[in-house]
Amino acid sequence: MTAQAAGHLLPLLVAAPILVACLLVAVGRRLPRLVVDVLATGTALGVTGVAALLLVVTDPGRTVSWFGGWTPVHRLSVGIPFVADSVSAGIALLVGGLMSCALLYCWRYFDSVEGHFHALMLFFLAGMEGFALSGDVFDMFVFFEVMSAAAYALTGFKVEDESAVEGGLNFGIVNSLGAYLSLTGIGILYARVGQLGLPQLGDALSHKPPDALVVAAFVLIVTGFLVKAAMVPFHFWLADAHAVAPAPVCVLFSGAMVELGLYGTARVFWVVFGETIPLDDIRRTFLILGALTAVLGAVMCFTQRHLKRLLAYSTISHVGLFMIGFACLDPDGTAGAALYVLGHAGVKGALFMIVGVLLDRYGSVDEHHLFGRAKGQRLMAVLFFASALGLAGLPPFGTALGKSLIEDATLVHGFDWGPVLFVLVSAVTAGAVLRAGLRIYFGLGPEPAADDADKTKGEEEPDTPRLQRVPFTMIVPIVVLVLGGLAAGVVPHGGQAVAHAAERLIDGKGYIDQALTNAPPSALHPEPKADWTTLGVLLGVLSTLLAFGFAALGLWAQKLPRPVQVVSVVFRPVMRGLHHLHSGHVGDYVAWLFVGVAVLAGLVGIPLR
Amino acid sequence: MTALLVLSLTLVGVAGTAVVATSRPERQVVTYSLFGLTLGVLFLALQAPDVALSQIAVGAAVMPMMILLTVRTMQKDLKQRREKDDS
Amino acid sequence: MNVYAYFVAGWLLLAGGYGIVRSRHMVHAIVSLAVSQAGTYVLLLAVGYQSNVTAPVFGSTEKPTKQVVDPVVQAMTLTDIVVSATVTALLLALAVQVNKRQGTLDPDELVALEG
Amino acid sequence: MSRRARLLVFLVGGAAVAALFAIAFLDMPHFGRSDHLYRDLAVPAAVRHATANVVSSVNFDQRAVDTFGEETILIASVVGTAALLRPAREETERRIPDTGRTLGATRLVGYLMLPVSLVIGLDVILHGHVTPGGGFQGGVVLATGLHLLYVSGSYPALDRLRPLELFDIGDGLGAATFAAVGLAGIAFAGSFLANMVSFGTFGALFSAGTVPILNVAVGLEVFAGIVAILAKFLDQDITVVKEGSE
Repeated sequence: MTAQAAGHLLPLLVAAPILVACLLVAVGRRLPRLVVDVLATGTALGVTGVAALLLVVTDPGRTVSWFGGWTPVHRLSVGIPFVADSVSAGIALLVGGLMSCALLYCWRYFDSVEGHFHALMLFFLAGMEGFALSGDVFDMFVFFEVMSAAAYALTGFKVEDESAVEGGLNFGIVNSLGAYLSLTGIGILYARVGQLGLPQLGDALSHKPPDALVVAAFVLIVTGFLVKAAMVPFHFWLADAHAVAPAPVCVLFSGAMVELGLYGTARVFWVVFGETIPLDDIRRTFLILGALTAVLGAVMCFTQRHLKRLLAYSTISHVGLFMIGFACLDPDGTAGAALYVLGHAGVKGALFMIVGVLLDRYGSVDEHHLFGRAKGQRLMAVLFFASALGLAGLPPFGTALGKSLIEDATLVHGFDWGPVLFVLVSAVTAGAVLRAGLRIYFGLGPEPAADDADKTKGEEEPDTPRLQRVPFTMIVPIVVLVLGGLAAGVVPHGGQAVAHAAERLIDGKGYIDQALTNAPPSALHPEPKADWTTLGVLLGVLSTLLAFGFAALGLWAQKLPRPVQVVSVVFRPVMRGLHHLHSGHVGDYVAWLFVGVAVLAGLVGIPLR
Repeated sequence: MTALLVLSLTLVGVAGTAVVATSRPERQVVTYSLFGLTLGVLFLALQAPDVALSQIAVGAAVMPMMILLTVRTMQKDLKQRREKDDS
Repeated sequence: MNVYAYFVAGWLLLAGGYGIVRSRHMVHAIVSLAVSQAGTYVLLLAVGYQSNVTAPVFGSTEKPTKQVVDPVVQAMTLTDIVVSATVTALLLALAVQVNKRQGTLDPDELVALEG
Repeated sequence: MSRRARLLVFLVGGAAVAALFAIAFLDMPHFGRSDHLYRDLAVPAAVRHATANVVSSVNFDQRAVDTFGEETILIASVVGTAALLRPAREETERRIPDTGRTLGATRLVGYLMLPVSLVIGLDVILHGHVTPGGGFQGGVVLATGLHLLYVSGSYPALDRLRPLELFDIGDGLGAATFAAVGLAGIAFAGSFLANMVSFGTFGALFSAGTVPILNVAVGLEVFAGIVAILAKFLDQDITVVKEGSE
């Protein structure tokens, strides 16, 4: 395939789902439900196929397309480029695959309201694809808003559910404010450079000293992305939105949308700011944010009994871990983060879908209410525990390989706490999931008291009329996702391909030159490590064992001897304070958002003075 | 910087503050449409007639209408709720 | 005076944030968010302004040789205005439903999501 | 948090953000300066494509993908609003009888303003590539004009003039046309959203290539979309009621 023909694939990934969604808007109410399902799922599968083709023809270089034929002259242009490297094409593929699974899962079972649900899902798909591929900072803002607008509506889609609409509202206000701060940063940078394309911006800033304007622009632009990525203290909206959105929507939120925030941060940093702001400065900032997020998410996760909230906090915690991988600012850490994202998307997506099945079948997502009720659901139990083990980082899941690569990278930079943090955080989050599974599918541990004093609220309306038995169209996507999470770790040379992709992502100068002058991509490291190591496997097994330990602790905490229980006297007020902070109050969230911007600006800016 | 620009910028700042300071949404409809108009004037002064046209159409007509309808729906719902509680 | 316009923009952004934080009514919070966004319009147009030149629209009679202000920020602001209107519509729709379910829109009384 | 604590947290964060803004703004090039790199590239590019309204050239030609995304946001919000404001399970829609209560004069104003705003709206759309305006502005004017009927008190008249299914079709068709023109650019001119029709004479009605076509598509989409959004809010106010309360 010629480079030009490959370039045509880029707009297709965005335009095709929009075209089909427009058709659904226009005539969706007249189409039989089956046709709507086939059209939407078929489109998502088609997008997945095109993305796969794009990945194949792009690898290991880049595919560039300047829309409208406005190719650059003297390294400047009035147009907008879409640029695919293996990372953005890989994300396009991941998004398409997750969307196909989610749409198949809703096949016939979700009240679509005249095709509106399916149309929104396809707009959401187009927004994510556009955001991943765009090479223009204002265009990124536009596609950020495309995915946000669709996401707000999808979150509140179950209008009969009081918490669903409230969750959508909190999500919308906090994310929009983040986006407007991004736009402010874009305006500030535009005043200096007079261009909007990422490559032109990077070209203009490279090797200039990072003065106040550059730092402020960077901080503000990434604020919007970090709100999407749910970094502490921008993370509050995520649990609300995940707790209430329909399960198939959560698959996309947790598996792709949140990670896209991180991707946006990485892309903008490497291409635009990579050669002005010193790496050490950024590394320290994002290591701190990532570690904080990972720990806070894990603690909150373990103390939830609302299953979707529990999984949501686990996502926050894992995004913190991905952030640590990116913050290593080297090929190994980045490759580890990419693999971890792939593996996580599979197992977390599967878990959300299984929780959706529980909700449809038993009308609850409360761990205590579901105690022992799913005994004998063998297939679902197997899939649930496989996913939980994947979340814990048991080899050979993709999560384990990604985790081990990041652990190595942190050690290289002298952060000895890296592996400890990774093992503990993945053990705690997976322990919470295992605890819930052991209660629900095996009725292990003492039956929790029926009181609802500490019950956290969230979605209680089933997605569908009560299910008598789990339909085939719901089982297939769950199996596919679990296998996908596994495949990320076992495909031969998969690790090396991802390592090469990571090398491309962090090569900002190569991106700039190829987009502006069609320069050929630089040579890649011939033998990247990016493979299983004994230490990595051992740490993966260790975190899995510890996860069972935490699960047992959760189940039988009351049976511990008295001296040990004293610990909880200290622990309990802290937990109460943390839960109180996550108040569901939009004013609180916005106040913390401003504090977050201030912290970010301090971490990046003050050491540069 | 001309006096017109200084004046319209100041008006925008004041009107925006007034919108935020208006705590009752049914009154915000009025302050918000005034704010929309001041923005429209500012955009004309900044030589942006395209933007001014959109701003006046959206900020002084469509958005206030949506806010007004939202407020009215809420009042209707609250009334229904109260009637139900009374009976 | 050289940066007055930028500071008005910054003021609107912060004032909107203050409005949301202090809000007693979700509709007020949504409108405050729109005020914040108006700050970005002012910033963008101020960035592209040039003193003593005309709008970037030549019409059917003028020759395209005279100096004009930056058209790109105007195009960006147009997009921004559409985003503002549509996001506001979505948020107001959510607010209508919250009010129906919970009978209030005071954030201090909305308690469906604590924890 | 208590209201006091929340305010305190915000004041700390807000003060720091204000300081960040201040140091960035003081570093920025001054208001009213004469060097604008993108402008110096965009104006000649617009002239090359015979587009007298440079803003339209940026919106529908040079940076047309932005506008494509923007129209996608609009249609996604239309669908989202429709989905969120659908009558819930316990609600129904009632029919409003035409009571003829409103004064004849107010109603007359509504009817008279309708053709006026139609003419203005269409003019703004069709000349968007030459004079200020375009599909978005014209579409909003059209939609607002239609709702003058409501303001003047004749909701039933509005309801008759507004077969909502047709507006859904118009909305979808407008957005789909934008995508289709973009894809046609790939087929006939080698890149997405390429301006490929003959450019015509600078400043004439028939000029600027695909810009006026996209303007009309956007005009249709915005008109239909805004009407559909306002209709949903109107329905909530007027026709949607709880079952049993009527």
